[in-house]
Amino acid sequence: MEREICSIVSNDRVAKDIYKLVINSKSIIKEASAGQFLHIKPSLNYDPLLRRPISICKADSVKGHIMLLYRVCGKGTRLFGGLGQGDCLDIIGPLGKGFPILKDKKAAVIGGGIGIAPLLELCQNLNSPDIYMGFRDEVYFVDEFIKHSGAFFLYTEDGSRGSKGYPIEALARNISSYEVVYACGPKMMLSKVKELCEANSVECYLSMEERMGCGVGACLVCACESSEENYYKKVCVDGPVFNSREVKFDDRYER
Amino acid sequence: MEREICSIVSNDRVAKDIYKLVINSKSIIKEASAGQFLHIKPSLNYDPLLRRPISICKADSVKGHIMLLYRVCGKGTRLFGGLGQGDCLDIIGPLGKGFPILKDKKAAVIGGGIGIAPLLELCQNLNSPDIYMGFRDEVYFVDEFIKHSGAFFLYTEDGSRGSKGYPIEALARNISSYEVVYACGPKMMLSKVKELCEANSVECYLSMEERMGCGVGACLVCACESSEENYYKKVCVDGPVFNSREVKFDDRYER
Amino acid sequence: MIDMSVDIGGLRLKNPVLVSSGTFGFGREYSNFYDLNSLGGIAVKGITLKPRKGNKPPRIAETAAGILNSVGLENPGLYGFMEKELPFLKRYKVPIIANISGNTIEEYSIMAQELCNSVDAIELNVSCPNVKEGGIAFGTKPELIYQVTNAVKKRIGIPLIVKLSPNVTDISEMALAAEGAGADCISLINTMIGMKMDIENRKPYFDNVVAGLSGPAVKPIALRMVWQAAEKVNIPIIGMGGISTWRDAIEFIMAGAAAISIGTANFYNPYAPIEVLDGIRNYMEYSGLNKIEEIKINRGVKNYE
Amino acid sequence: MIDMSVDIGGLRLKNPVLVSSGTFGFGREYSNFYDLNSLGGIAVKGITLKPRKGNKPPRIAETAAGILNSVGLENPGLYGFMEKELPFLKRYKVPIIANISGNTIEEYSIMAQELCNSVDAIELNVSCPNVKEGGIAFGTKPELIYQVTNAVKKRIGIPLIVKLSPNVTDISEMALAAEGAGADCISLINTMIGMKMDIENRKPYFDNVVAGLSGPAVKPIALRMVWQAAEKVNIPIIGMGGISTWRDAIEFIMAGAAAISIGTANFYNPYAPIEVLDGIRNYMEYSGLNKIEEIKINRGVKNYE
Ligand SMILES: Cc1cc2nc3c(=O)[nH]c(=O)nc-3n(C[C@H](O)[C@H](O)[C@H](O)COP(=O)(O)OP(=O)(O)OC[C@H]3O[C@@H](n4cnc5c(N)ncnc54)[C@H](O)[C@@H]3O)c2cc1C
Ligand SMILES: Cc1cc2nc3c(=O)[nH]c(=O)nc-3n(C[C@H](O)[C@H](O)[C@H](O)COP(=O)(O)OP(=O)(O)OC[C@H]3O[C@@H](n4cnc5c(N)ncnc54)[C@H](O)[C@@H]3O)c2cc1C
Ligand SMILES: Cc1cc2nc3c(=O)[nH]c(=O)nc-3n(C[C@H](O)[C@H](O)[C@H](O)COP(=O)(O)O)c2cc1C
Ligand SMILES: Cc1cc2nc3c(=O)[nH]c(=O)nc-3n(C[C@H](O)[C@H](O)[C@H](O)COP(=O)(O)O)c2cc1C
Ligand code: FES
Ligand code: FES
Repeated sequence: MEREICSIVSNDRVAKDIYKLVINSKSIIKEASAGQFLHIKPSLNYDPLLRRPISICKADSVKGHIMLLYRVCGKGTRLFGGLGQGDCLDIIGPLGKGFPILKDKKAAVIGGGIGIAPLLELCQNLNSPDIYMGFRDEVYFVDEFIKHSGAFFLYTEDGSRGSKGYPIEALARNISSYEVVYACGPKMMLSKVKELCEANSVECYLSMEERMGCGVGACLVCACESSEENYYKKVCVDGPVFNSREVKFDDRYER
Repeated sequence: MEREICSIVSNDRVAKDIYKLVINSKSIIKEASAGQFLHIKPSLNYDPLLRRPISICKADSVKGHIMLLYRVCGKGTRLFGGLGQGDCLDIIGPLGKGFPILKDKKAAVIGGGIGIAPLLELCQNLNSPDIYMGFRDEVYFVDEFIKHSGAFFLYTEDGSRGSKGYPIEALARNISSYEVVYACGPKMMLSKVKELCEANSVECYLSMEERMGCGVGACLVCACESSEENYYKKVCVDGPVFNSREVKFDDRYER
Repeated sequence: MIDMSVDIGGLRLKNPVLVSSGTFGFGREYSNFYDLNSLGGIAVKGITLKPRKGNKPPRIAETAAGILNSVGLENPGLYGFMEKELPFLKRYKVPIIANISGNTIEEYSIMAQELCNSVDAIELNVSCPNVKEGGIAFGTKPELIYQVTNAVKKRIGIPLIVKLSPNVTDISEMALAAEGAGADCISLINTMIGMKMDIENRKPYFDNVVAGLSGPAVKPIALRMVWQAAEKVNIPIIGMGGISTWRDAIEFIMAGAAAISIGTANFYNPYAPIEVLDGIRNYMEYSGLNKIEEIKINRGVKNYE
Repeated sequence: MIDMSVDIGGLRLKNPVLVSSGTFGFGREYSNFYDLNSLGGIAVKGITLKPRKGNKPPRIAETAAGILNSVGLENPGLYGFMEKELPFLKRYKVPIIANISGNTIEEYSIMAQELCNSVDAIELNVSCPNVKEGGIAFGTKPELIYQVTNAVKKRIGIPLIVKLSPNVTDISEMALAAEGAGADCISLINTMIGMKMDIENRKPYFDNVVAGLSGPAVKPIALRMVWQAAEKVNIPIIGMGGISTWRDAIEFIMAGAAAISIGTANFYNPYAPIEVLDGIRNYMEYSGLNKIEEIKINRGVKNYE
């Protein structure tokens, strides 16, 4: 865990509100692994105040480049969107527990929307997992994933690309062929993946999101409902990746 | 008085912490005159919160360009310094009372440091006034002024360019040759110019600074000691340019 | 059909967006930006019986997402206001709220009585020191709020708004005191007491040492106080404190405010009141709401204290 | 020779920079960034007698230059803390301040007594509801502050710090109550009560409705309260509330704080305490000051109230 001032190599729009950011890193990259995240300061002033958690999408330790994929959705990410080559970012990382890389198991990886971000580094490290992906309408980054995939299933909500619907539908059909499933995306999707895997006794890892303060385990604000009744998990240090059996989805997420 | 979103033509560093900013303006420029100021939002977020007052340095109504000269000295001006061509600024202006243009009177113009900013448009409008200018060390923008000047007196505190000392010294020697003096710069200088002119019965206009809230006369925070005992002047609407007889310098400024 | 009008204790406003005392002068300044008749109402700069010169500069400091001000109630006095400022505002049809400050209950009463035929409502600024009580602010003791409200209420036939100070332990106690004494409406919050040091000169930055904090920084506190006051009183509440956008305004109305007021935001965005108004209207349209009151949330069975 | 050490009511710290309860866990997390022994002291996460699960998420919202938190005192309980967390911190030489919360005076007393042989000072978090008094917060009534301080003081032989709540009309009254009851030091401010609405879902954003506001937004209020408390009490004050830079720290020390504490700033800048410490040292060198106490300004003859 380090603080590093990272300069920006490039920051390109890849779809509506979606950007690919590449930064230089000397120290953070040394420990970076799939599923971990960076905690990035959006402003030098006090508004916005807090760092923003963004997953490591790809780490190229040879070039010393970390690639991030983010969606502009509020104050902080809007500021990220305005940055260009040569600008610097104050970053803490790598933070959290990433995905366990189970190379010998037949794996499926499922991602929804911007939730695909932490999955690229994962897919690179697995042995050509089957990939299930869903988007609302505009599709991005799938070519990067196809390179590392076995079978590839693409869904859009409006049917404009791939099949119409959600990737969970295809995963449900094929679930019996997998020994492990990795997932990141909307809570609704994660909750269904958990249910599906547990019903079929398939090992399952979910990357969770919760609003963060410190990002390092000190403030206790990133609480996430755990399967044990009497305490919460901390997304920032116990996660963001959890074995599906460790976490619980409460009704709040079903909205 | 208008709000206008102005795009930036150029924003160039002209000396240490001193920048020349040129913006496009359609509406504000129509009413802009020497000595007035613009009230510029430094950030889209809430820190920094308030607009920053910056004088109109030159207004080119043919091209529709307004030139500003500013010193980076805090949160807001630091953000200005980071802007580039094509970025936009949210501006209110032109605000305040500018310099009365007394073309028929023999005029001296005296400026210190960044206080030269509002004087360029003034000098352009006068008939080659004598110009007195002082800087701490690095000298900037004097060529622009020399074009419009009669005699030109340059001083630096460290003597690195021009004469060593303060421009008030030369003005004091020549004061009897002027019918009007215009000044902008540190309070210390303004207070001496006022004293000098009044002792010699020379008409005198001073451009004053005070911290601002609204910039339009509504909040009463830009109070400046007036020669009338029982009320303050508002720098934003009664000024920033005052006849020296309207204002008073209290001890606070002598520090 | 969307009806934007609201009632603030007997005064009907055509929409719920007011502008706050001390941040809008006497209206002249912002009339250069838009038609003042678009506003729900204008609370003018706080008036005292005698003219006041106000505090020595500096009078403002920027803080993180807020400002500290130390204007010290500079104003032309009751008669100066009535002669020099009111006629301008009278040219508009916008309701005028006179914000008054006194050192004694007598002063408040005189001012209210003199003004009540010329303005649409009186707003009592009770964040002033009560000279007779050794300088303790009227707004920090329920008994004092009761006394001043009650005294003024008896003298006037127009709606009386009591503007509460947030510098108290229990805002609902103050709200209840105002209501009990006959206030038609309460407004909150006034500025919070803050301070800044002048490090270079090793002294408090303001001559008066303390100053009033306002702006987005205080919004969460203001919203909480409106929520708490609305829990207890039945008279309408004008919510303010850091409101800058329509989303802020909706939060206050959801929490129980009948109307909202824009203060500091006027300084950084002169069109803030108009933008907030448009935003509220769009929100209502989008949400299928027809009346401002429908924005208020149902507190349900939960005990929210 | 610059001496950075300060005394906070009998406990000597090697420098005046502490970290605040609830923002620094039990120290482990930030030990990855720097040597904890560089700090003046560590106030650990607030402890209760029994373990607490804490509030339902969401537990944080960002506000303008601040945050609202609703952690709800999640902690492993007195014995969990002593067994599982304290041993790690004991490996360092940094003074440990145990921050304790209770529902009754008895609970505070038991905890203080159990802890007083293992930690360097006890900090009473009096922003908790007093169950016996119908849930009114201890920190809002001088009598309650007096009672709980007095009860705890009698049971322990180590310095007792009383951490005051800013949600009161008159902070100096609370400070005097703590001092009168035997507190060795006071710390202020705890979080301010704030709120946020979830507009989309038409309900308060936090399950608990209100939440604690901290960060740069509250700094002007915190500084004013330190100034006011320092005017009245003679025991040392630990100042906190939005401190992010050495300049903020200097403002608090000028206003009368004997030491300062970094809270929310740890979240956006894990090195904040170290940077503040270096800044204070540089400031002293530059200003030719040799002791922290020399930073305090002379209030002179002026009546600053
Ligand atoms: C472990 C983790 C990894 C993430 N990885 C990515 C990624 O690779 N790419 C990406 O685009 N987004 C990612 N997110 C979500 C991203 O952090 C938020 O979209 C972002 O913080 C929003 O900030 P904002 O200022 O634009 O929005 P605002 O709404 O202005 O943010 C306000 C506050 O809410 C928090 N917040 C808002 N949305 C979320 C959210 N969905 N999850 C957590 N906090 C939120 C912000 O951090 C901030 O504190 C990740 C979140 C977590 C927890
Ligand atoms: C009428 C007028 C015209 C001006 N014209 C120019 C100009 O042409 N070029 C230029 O470089 N500067 C000019 N200034 C000064 C300029 O406004 C300040 O330097 C600038 O606001 C500092 O902002 P900051 O955020 O960088 O500093 P900060 O210190 O972060 O500012 C904090 C607050 O103090 C105010 N402030 C700080 N310094 C001053 C100051 N000297 N005068 C007034 N308010 C101040 C800011 O506006 C802000 O509200 C002018 C000031 C006034 C009043
Ligand atoms: C410069 C300034 C002057 C003010 N003067 C008054 C006043 O005269 N009377 C009054 O009741 N409130 C006064 N206020 C308080 C505001 O009306 C408002 O209650 C407060 O600023 C909170 O709202 P805001 O955060 O939107 O500004 C003043 C506020 C500011 C910033
Ligand atoms: C997430 C969080 C948890 C906190 N928990 C506690 C606590 O357990 N006990 C306590 O006395 N104060 C607690 N506080 C208050 C801080 O210690 C501090 O008094 C307050 O945040 C103001 O300082 P700051 O603005 O520098 O954060 C907490 C604050 C935050 C932000
Ligand atoms: S974000 Fe602070 S504990 Fe997880
Ligand atoms: S800045 Fe508001 S009156 Fe001048």
